[in-house]
Amino acid sequence: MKEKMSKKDMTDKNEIKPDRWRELRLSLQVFFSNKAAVAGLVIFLFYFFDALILQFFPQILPFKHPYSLTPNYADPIPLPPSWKHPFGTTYPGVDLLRAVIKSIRLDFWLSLEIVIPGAIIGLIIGIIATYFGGWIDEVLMRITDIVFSIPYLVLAIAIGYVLGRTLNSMMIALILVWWPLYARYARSVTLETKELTFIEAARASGTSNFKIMFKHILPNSLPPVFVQISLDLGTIMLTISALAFIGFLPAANLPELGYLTSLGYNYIQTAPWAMIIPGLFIVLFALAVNLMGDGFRDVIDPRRRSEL
Amino acid sequence: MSYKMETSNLSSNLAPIVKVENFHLHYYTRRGVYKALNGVNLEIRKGEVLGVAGESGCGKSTLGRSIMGLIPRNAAVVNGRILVDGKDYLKPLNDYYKKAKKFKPTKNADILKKVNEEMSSIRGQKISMVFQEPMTTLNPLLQVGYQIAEVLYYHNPGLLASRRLSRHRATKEDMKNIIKILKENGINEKLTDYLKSRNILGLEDQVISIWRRKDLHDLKKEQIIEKLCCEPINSFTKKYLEVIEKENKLPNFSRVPIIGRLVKRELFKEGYKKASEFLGLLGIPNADKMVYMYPHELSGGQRQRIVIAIAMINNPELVILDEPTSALDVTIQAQILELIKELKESTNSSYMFISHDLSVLAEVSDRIAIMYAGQVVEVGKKENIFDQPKHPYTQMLMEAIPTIEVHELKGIKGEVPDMRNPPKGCMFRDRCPYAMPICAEKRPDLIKVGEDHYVACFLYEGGKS
Amino acid sequence: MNPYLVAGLPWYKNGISYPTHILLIDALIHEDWVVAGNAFLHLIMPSLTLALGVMAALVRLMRGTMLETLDQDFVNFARAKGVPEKVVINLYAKNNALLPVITNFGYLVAGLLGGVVVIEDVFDYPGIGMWLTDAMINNDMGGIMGGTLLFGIILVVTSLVLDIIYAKIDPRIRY
Amino acid sequence: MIIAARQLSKFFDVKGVKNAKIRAVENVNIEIKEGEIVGLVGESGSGKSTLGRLLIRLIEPTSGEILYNIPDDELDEFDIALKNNDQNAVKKIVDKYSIMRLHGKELKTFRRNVGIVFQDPYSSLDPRLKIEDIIAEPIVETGFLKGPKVKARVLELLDEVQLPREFSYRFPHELSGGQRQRVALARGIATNPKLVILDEPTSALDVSIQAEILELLKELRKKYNMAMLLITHNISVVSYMADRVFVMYAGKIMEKGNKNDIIKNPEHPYTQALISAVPQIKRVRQRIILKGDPPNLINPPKGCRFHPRCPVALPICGWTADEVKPTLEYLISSKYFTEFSNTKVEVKDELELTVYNAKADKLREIINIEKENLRPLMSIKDIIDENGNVTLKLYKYETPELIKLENGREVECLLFSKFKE
Repeated sequence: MKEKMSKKDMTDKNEIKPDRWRELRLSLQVFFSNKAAVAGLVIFLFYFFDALILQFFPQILPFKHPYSLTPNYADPIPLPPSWKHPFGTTYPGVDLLRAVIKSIRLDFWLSLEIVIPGAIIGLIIGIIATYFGGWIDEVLMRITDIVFSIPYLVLAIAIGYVLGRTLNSMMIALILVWWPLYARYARSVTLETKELTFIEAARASGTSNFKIMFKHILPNSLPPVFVQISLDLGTIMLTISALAFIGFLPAANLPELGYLTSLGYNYIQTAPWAMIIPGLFIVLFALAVNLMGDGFRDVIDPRRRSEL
Repeated sequence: MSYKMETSNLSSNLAPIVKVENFHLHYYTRRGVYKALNGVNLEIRKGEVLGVAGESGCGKSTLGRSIMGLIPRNAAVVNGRILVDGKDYLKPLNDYYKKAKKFKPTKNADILKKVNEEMSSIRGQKISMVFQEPMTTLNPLLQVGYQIAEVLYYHNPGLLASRRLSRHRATKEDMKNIIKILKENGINEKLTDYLKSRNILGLEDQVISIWRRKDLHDLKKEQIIEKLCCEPINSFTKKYLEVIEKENKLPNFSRVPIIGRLVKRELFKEGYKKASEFLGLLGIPNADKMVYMYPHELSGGQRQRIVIAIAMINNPELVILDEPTSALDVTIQAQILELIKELKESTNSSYMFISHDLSVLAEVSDRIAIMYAGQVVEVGKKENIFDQPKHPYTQMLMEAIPTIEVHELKGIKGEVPDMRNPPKGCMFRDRCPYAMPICAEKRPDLIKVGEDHYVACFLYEGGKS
Repeated sequence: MNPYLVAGLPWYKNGISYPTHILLIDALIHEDWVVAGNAFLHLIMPSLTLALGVMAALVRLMRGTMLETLDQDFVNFARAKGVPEKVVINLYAKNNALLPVITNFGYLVAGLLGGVVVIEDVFDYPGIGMWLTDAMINNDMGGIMGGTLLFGIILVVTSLVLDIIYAKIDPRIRY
Repeated sequence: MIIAARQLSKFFDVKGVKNAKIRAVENVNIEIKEGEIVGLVGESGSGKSTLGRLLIRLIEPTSGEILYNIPDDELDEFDIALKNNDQNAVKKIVDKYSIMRLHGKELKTFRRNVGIVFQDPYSSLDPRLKIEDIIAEPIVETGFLKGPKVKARVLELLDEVQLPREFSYRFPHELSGGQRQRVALARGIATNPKLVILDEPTSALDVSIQAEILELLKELRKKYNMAMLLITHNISVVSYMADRVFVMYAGKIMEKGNKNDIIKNPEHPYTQALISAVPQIKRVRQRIILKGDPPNLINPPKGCRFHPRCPVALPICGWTADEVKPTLEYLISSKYFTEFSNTKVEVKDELELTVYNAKADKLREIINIEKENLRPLMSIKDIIDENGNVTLKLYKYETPELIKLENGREVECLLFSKFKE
């Protein structure tokens, strides 16, 4: 009898699999039914592979200096798009196509490096604040509010000033201004989770606070935070570019989209492409991750999931 | 002989207000088509309380909302019709479903919009609805009085205008006469006739509501009634109120920005007055203060009374009560049930009372319909249903209800069928102890098994009763 | 105010007469209509650029909350009352959907002020943003601190105003 | 007694309002014997869920003691010590049995001996965990079992609650409401607890499923002889399940006793109204309809908390001048409108009112007539004429205490203390 039972268990185990796949299939179906989100995903993947190749396998592409711009002082004035330069050139004779391909690397990784630590710090603080509540919540959230209420670009400038104008300081500055957003977001998400009775059930089972936070609350708060991350990548790239544009970049010739725009800025009347093309790539990325994030949000939203 | 007379009498009295014929409604979702209603046959007669019982997911709420036309955009009207006063408002949706090769909710939503527009003239006027959760059915940002007055403003502005104008037209002499009539005859036709002859019919409900109040001395009532007359009114206001009174609808000039606002303010002021009178009639203390409160300042029971007031203020022919007491405590539930019983006595409206709790239905209903898996499986007079339940589901349901008098409880084994993929034949087959081969083949229709008692079950096929 | 830009103005030469440091207002005070008109014209493009960005964010936010509100019981109940669809949307859904938008509006303003820094640089508009950029490039500690403080104050005032508006719309909030 | 609480109170802070407390549970005594099912009945907001959570220390009480596994004679000793205010004796027993002083390992042992099942089977199971992990949580966390034994126990429990074993690999969202509640039940009894708190275990379920869950609960009780505290608003469920019943209203225990006594012969006016309010298919009892709503617990009524709604309230039940004033005003403007002119009522202090421009003997006459219908008027003790104005003095109110009646019945009502005297 018992053997039979276990055998039955085995077969049932196999039978359950399709059920699990059904959930995943449904998620994919929801995502792919949003055509804009799919377009966003495609563009995002293009940026991702560009960044991946340049970071780890630069030899694939025929670039002599993958990590810096190659100026051509013989012909510094921007040239319009042609067969030789499909995107045209920008100020000191830099070929825009190559420059853009190189620049995406820095912007992409920098965005990730900022958003992920920011999200982790914010999540931890948000979860701790909500779970314990009381004065811990008060103190943590007031600090968050203070940091949050100063315009992030301005704060980044101020912090950058203190730490010096290097790439690392820019990164730290942006992480410091970005975590409050996640702390607030994580708080609003965990507040909902905390009200659910399975948290109380876990406490009644003698589970420690630490374990409740990371076994129950965190996994249930992650999906919306993940969506927020995907939405934020674009904003961060915009911010980095804005900082580079106003001259926050540590070294000249560093391939960066905002810096490229600022190079073309002086020629806006005579050579508009020099500014428009790098600008377009910034906007395109922001747009793509936004569309993609919307798709993800549809996936995790139970209301939209069950409706059509 | 006498029996026959009775029935003929009854049938003329019990003409249906709403008739649901073989109604099918399916929700189109990503996980497949959810077949919420699968051929509902039901009628609601004049002046009765029809209780609709069933477990969650049996489609009882969907049925109520379908009658109101309040269905989401992914709901397809697959078959059948709902006649409200002889008119099928959902017909365009059904036509679309029949015509379309593939059901598209966006297209459905466009048609639904038109249906909504058409129905908004009868909603709140001929049929109205009370929702389950009193905490969320009122708009938290608007005063209670506003939310009541709104129904009058959109459906019955003539009444509001005539109330205001009557107070202007009435003379002191009139008021003295009115009091005399009231003192001699109480509230009856004589009063109406007098008011009609003096063209101040708008005073009727004001006078009556004051006269009916129990918390005032007659002398005080007289004083208040006397004060109703001779209200000054400026000529401009008078003009547009007269237009509204005559047409009993919002005139076109009410869309002009500033004038519209003036009209609205005047009518709403009157609406608040009517609202507080009506709440007083429903037995709510401090009604004149309550109309200026916001929903969050009221308790659940009070809110549910307000919702009922909104549903009842236009004296609708049918009120659909969708689980009006299940979110409330027992003692408050008893109050609300008592209120509904009183309303049933004092108005000639019909009620459709939806509840999962049979014992609540036993308190208020005249007839009861039992629903299971999107179908009506048994319908009949309350006494018949409780004394001789015919359908196996009804019988088992009765045994599953715990009562204060302890009896053995028997749960119904098994689960409700998956409505995305319902079985062929009788839906209750899998849980039914009397299942027969025929049950797997086709769905039973409603069969008459007694006077005004119908069951959808093959056990009673073949003239057994 | 950027001294290089306004050095040529006759009233600037007096040395004392730039009370607010905002070109448009100063010019108006001195009744120098030409400069004032010019200053106004130069405000249009930068403000439009800033506004567009905020508008997009607002529309997005509003759409989300609106969808949520339209799902709620009281909206359905308003329909069941027979209130015209237009009123249901305007009076019932919109006001309730506005509440979360107002709470988030403060953060949008924060983003807006951040945007000022870049926009002024791009449009060469002599304002606080440009002043702040200059201060950063010239390593001017006082300038950065002052600018940050000023932005902070603007935000505090905005959030106060928003709180008041919120309390005005929502009867449940009473301070 | 498996668990006994003495003078247990829990006040919640009100957010944003200083010094305002919601007095959710106040001065409650409750005890549960080994192996009995105790029903705790009350309306929403009566503090019954809070009491349940307090008993297993999910929330900390504001004051009071909860004694675990205390022998009956020592509980009696404790009661006597409390009465005599004998601090030493109190401390001795508290140190020995109180769950308030448990820490670390002792607390885990206590947690092993109590379980809880929540109302809503949708939110009480973590959607990200498999059923086996959900059921295993209390087993692992309290150190009840370790290693491979855990898995075996989970399967055993699934059998126990009549679910197929293969459900252990599923996620909660793949289950129906009734199945989920069975899983929650399995988790509640996973560590063989001596006491299980059932917080409205069936009110989110359909009747047909409710009956099955109740049957299952009865079976489990028979098999393991565990004590159960059944918290519910549904008296029918209590009547079906419980051995003893506690009736709670506005944070206080109103009546307790054996189920049959309470259901058949309720003594407290609130219990009577509550039982009569239950909708019935065939009405046997006369229905008593209470007026008004349950009180606001931030500022509960004085004296007996039920007195404003009580149909048989006494003069000393807790009436204050603020409650008498509207009644007087109502009389003045309605029935006796002609007798008063220019009359105004003013509250002097908690127990005193002044009626301006009125005659004392007239007022006395009216109050005597109306007393029976308008309960607040009962509380008027003296009517003193002061040249044209009348001063009304009220009886001093008393706060009722639980009074022992025959066979374990206890009622918190002044009607009974009066008779006792």
